[in-house]
Amino acid sequence: MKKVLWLYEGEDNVPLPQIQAVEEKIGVHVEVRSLGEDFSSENLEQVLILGSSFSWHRERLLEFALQRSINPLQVRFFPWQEVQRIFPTTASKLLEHFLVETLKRRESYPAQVVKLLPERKVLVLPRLEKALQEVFSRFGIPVYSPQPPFLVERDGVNFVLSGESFHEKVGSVVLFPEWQEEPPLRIPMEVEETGRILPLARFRNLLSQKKFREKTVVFVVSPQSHSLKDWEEVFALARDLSRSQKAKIWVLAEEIMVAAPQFERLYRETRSEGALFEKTKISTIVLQPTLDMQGLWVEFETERDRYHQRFRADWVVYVPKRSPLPFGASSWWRGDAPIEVFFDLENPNLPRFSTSLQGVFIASQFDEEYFLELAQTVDTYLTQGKIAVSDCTSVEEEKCVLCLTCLRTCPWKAIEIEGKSKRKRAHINWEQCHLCGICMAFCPASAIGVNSLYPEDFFMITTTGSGEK
Amino acid sequence: MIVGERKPVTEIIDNLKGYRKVLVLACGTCVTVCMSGGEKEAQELASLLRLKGFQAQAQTVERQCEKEFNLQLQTGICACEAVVSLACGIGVQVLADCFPRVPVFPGLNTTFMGAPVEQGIWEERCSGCGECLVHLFGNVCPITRCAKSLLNGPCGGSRGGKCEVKPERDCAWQLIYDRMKSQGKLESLLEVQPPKNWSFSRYGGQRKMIREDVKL
Amino acid sequence: MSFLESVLQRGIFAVTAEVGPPKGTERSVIEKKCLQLRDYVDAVNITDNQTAIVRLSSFASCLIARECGVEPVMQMVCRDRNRIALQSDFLGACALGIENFLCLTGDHQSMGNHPQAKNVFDIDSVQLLGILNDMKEKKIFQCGETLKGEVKAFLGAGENPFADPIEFRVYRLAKKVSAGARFVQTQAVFDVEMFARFMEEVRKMGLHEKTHILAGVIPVKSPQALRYMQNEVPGLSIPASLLERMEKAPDPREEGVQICVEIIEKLKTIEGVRGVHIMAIAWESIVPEIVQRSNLYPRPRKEVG
Amino acid sequence: MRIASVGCDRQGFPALLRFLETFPEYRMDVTAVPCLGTVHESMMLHILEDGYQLLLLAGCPLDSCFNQKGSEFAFRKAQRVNALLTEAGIPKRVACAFVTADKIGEIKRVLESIVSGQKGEEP
Repeated sequence: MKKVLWLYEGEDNVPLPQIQAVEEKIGVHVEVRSLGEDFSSENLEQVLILGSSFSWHRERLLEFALQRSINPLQVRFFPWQEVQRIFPTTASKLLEHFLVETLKRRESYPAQVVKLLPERKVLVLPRLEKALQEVFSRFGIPVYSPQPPFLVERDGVNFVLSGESFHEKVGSVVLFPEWQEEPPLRIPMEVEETGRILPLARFRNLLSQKKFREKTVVFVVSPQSHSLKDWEEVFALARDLSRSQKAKIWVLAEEIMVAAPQFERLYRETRSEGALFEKTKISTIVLQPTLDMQGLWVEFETERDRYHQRFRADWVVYVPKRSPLPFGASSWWRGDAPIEVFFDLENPNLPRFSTSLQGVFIASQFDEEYFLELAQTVDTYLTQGKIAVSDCTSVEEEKCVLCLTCLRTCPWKAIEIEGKSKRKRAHINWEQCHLCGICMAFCPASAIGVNSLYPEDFFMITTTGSGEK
Repeated sequence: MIVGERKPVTEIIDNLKGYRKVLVLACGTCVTVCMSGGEKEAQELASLLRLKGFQAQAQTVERQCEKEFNLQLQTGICACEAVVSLACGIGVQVLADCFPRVPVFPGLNTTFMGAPVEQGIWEERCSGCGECLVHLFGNVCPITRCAKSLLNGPCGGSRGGKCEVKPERDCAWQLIYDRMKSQGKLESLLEVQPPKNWSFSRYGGQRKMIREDVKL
Repeated sequence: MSFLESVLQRGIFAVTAEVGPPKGTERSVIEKKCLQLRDYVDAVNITDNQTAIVRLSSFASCLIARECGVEPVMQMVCRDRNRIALQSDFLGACALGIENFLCLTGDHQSMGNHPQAKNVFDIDSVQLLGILNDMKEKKIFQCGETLKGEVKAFLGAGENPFADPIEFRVYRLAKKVSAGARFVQTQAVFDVEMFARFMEEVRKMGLHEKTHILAGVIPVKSPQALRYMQNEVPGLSIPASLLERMEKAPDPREEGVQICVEIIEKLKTIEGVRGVHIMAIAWESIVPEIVQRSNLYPRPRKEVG
Repeated sequence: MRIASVGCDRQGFPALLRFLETFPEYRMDVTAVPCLGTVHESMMLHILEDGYQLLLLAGCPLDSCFNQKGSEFAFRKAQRVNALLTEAGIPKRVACAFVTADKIGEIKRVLESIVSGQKGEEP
């Protein structure tokens, strides 16, 4: 029979009595061991792992499973600490319930683990820096950067690049585009002439020379530059100008970046200083010089209520949009859907360097430790690869009505249509699926199922007993 | 495909006054694709009805416009007091033909034959006039997409490529003009279109197609 | 009050005839027919593109008829005009002093000479009656807005007692009456028994008090014509006996007239029948004779001016 | 009143649990989903059918949802369900709170506003 482990770490208090109770109840032996121990000698193929904490500990356990190619579905958690605190009375009952449930139903998870390790080779586009090459060689990763023209195609977790002379299979692609900075909106000649519109960098120098008392300053942040630095600076400038010099501040952007924790605070402070934030389509902002050429008329439509704004600004400061200089591979497609790969954002939502396309990394800076970091990321990706559990998402062929909704709604472009004529069906690509389950929610025929990496009987667990406020 | 909109819940509930056991019947074809009468919506409506104190069940038929598929539900349908069909008008009628004794209520307003222009937006494209002329108009059907069904448009109300009747709607004739221009076939728009023969359309009364060779 | 209305009010057995406008512009045709009919009928129905064949418009023909001193009954069909046009025409007719209106649904265009036409049927005859009645009584348009000025109108409807489902016909008539039909002209009666049964139903529902029912009659020239009507015209019941009689007869025209007169005599005896409507299509010249022989002559005089 | 709550694994669920710790006066039943985008109308209604007056959806801030639009989708769906419920005259609601794992005041605010709102409805 399978082995059942309860892994604890540090000073987790392991709920021994409950476990024993359950052991007697259904006659399963649960080994309680520390995560620190050395499991290398044992065969953990068929093991069921239980953990006691739900927060950071969970990641550790998943990592643990990942490295030993254990089906993540075999790793289950019970937030013992939290549940104890929240439902002190019913906690142990809940736990027992959880144990019984999981131990009883563990057979129902066929542990088909496919380990897809990418080729240990990297393609660098458009051209290869000497420094980078030697950094990669330090990690023992061969690097390619052949002369165009050639074709890059995805094949499983790998990329096949084929030119007329060569045919290579690489595990990962590193994009090193040269970024060009340009204003996010069209600036007419006459507006340019006023000299009242300038990029953030130039404005920085201006701060010391000019006075902004009672002046109106407009910051225009282009959607392509969600770079945290820029945002931080914009927030700071906006706050200080309006605080110290009573300047009237507008910040116009398509999305206002508050994801990073400290930004929440910055944003609120800046608001409280009286700076105005407006979401609007940057490309639709219209600029006109005032008659005295001492300012600009700014015209735009707020996204909230489609309200047409028009006011006079003394200074318009734009955070330039950074777009890659076009080169051979500047657009990526899956089927006929373009994939957003080129955004140089340190978006806290995405891991560093990574793009929405698994195995494709993007870099922008040219210095030693930056390279090192990059190389490390790529290395870890190549060594750990990706565990694909074949029954995590499923498309019920006979239910699918080919409405293409999933294809359109999937944020990761992970879905494509496979098969011929009437047999066509939606198919979810593992390399890209992030298990968000959005397709499942949208599918009108409820043909898509996502058994996520988390116990789906969680609801039952926390609901028992504790109802009333 | 056929596009429908769910009727107001209140209306459905009013129709169901006096019935307790209700079957909500989804249709697995067009209305599923246009997200108004598929399994999801059926489930939704069913639970709403349950919350209103009905004994509601939800089921799905592949195509309600096929007798055979409906008849497979014999037992289920005869067990309940009333059926709310989320199929298009066609489905509702066929279903009612199959079970003449069971009261069947439409849960949908069948709106038009159309296509999804983008996720969540459907637009009418054809009004089944029975004599297709789109090739004359750069494959934009003026009968459907022009508010006045002009064959020799555009009318005086086209402004900024939008229709005077509904400013958010594109002027069909603007589209036609642009398309033909891009195809370099503008001169073909110069010839006067004769009055259309509507006898193939609904105006000739209910229509019927018979293929002798495939009949039994 | 229109002359026809007054006649019916006074309880005189009314006589109306039918005149089809020409397929062209010669008004002389209408004038001729009207002059023939003038002293023998109380009012003349002017058909509105009957059987969906394009003719001189009913509206214009009505005016011509009035000039000839005949009281017109303007027929309005829902096939060609939507509620907007119908209401406006109605207003126009009232303004020009036409007082009798007969609201019909209208034959389908596929029977006529423009089968490719798009029909309107925005509203049906019952709704049209309702709308016109509202304009008359409540002074409002269908949309609810009010209209200015006097509306003198005597509204009528058609009804066919012989079409299926027979048993429902009387209820449909009731609908029309409640919608505002002050007089009703029926489809041509050949089978008097059947019509009598229908009238029985009508009396049961007391409709004959609420509205004036004019039974339709058609004088037939020839057995062929009769057979044609039996086969082609939907909703006409023609007893076999009549057919025989026509075929046997040495002089079909005379026989046809005779039959017509007999039918009228019978109709007079049925309670609730307030008059006859003689549809001598393309044979208007015979109407005076029929009227005389079924001793409905002389007709009451129009009070001059 | 009985409250059920669904939280997304990234922000919502941790926030919910932390919320329940800090404000023990609130009792609600919590469940986790990978992303709020997973929650669809019939699921919401099913939960409400289980005898809850209020379903609280807690997810990442609208403009920083890991799955780009998950929270927004959920928000729109919730609005739709609320519309249906009001239409059908059912006094149950679905509420959304967009939180980060450490910012739980939002949840309290939402709950209070809902509760007071319902108080307002009842004469």
